[in-house]
Amino acid sequence: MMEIRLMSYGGLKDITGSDALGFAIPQQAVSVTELKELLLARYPALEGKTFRIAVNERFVEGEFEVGSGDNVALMPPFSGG
Amino acid sequence: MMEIRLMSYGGLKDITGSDALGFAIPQQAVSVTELKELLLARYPALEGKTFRIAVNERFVEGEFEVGSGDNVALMPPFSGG
Amino acid sequence: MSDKKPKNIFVEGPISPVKIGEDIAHHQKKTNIGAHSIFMGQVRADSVEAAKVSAIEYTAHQEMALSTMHEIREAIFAKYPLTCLHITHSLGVVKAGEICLFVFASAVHRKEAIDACEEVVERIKKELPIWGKEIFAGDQYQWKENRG
Amino acid sequence: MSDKKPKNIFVEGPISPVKIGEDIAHHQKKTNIGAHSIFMGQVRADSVEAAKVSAIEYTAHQEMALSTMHEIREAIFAKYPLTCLHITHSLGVVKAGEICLFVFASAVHRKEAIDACEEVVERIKKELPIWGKEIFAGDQYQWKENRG
Repeated sequence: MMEIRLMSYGGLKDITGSDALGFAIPQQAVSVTELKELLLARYPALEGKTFRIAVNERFVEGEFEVGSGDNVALMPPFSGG
Repeated sequence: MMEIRLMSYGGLKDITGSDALGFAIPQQAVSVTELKELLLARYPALEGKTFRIAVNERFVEGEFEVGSGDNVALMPPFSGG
Repeated sequence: MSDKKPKNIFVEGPISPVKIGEDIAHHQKKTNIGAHSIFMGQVRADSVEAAKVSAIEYTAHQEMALSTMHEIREAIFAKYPLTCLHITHSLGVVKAGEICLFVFASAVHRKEAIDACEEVVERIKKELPIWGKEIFAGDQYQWKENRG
Repeated sequence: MSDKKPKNIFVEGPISPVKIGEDIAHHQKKTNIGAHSIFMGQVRADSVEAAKVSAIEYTAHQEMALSTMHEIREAIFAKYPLTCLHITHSLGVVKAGEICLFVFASAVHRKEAIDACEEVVERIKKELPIWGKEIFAGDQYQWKENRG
């Protein structure tokens, strides 16, 4: 059991309901792929959305391991400028 | 015998001595090629200079005929901006 | 010249045209500059179905945006012989007609200034974690998407 | 929009950065604009042997310059979907550090504004009958030549 800090940007904020919240995970550590499954289970509206995940301000994917207290940012395609 | 109005631009003004002057021509009409020869004879420093000729605000060359009262502009390469 | 520490690029609200004029004036001391290239993004009152965009509200992942912008600056200075490069992007609400992005590249010759400015604009649009929320009259909104 | 009659592009002396800021501000009413691309030429204090350029004095064949600029405008509006295009070029003395050329292209999307602005700058340099006389300290001068 651990908690990560989940930050949602752009339109994803409308799905998670907050730009920053604690997100509890039953394991001690998860891969990014596993985290995505947990997120989809908790927020079904994420299904089909395009987004990238940054952990502690670096883009990560696949087997990268997410641990307790990490800052996890969900980022949809950028639209600055 | 006729006179044209000779306008000199950029560095060519330093050669003809004026930005606008009357230029007498012994014939009634000359081609641009003939005019160039007359200009080189009158202003030897034009030799080897790159320039184009516009008559009444249009670029002309070769057999184009220059007549009495025409505005003849001598224009070196442009350097605006 | 490129710096070691990421510079801030964000301002709250729109970018003032008066400020842009002042920025241009400040470069008159640098008499080795021959060419300035500027890009400005302006919020469009786009029509979506019956509604018109009245403003865009910008949010960003600021730390990631600034560190990415720093990398872009370093790459641009390595690639082009620029005299200077200034970037400003709005956060928060920018109304239709107001300026939200200002990129200002200066160099000895025009080609470098023009090419660098364009490349910075393209990279900002693609790489900076910034999001625009298009706001319509009556609290409705949709999330902006950049064209390729 | 393109006009039937050639517009004047010439101003006596340098182009004021304050005026440029005001020009930008005037475009905030046009809420269909999404992108502005600006090019500015600035007089460089180039060194030639021991001497430094202190100013450039511009002269032009004004009638030919304006009619050629009119043709360029028509061609640019035919090629790019621009919202507007403004051009200003100095005549007379412009000191080192001051602005002598201002090209301002606006469009719905950035690509058109950027490409049109660059093309106008290139065509101005190549096609407008304008000459710059580089003035050094102590009345010396040489005639400027544009790089390709």
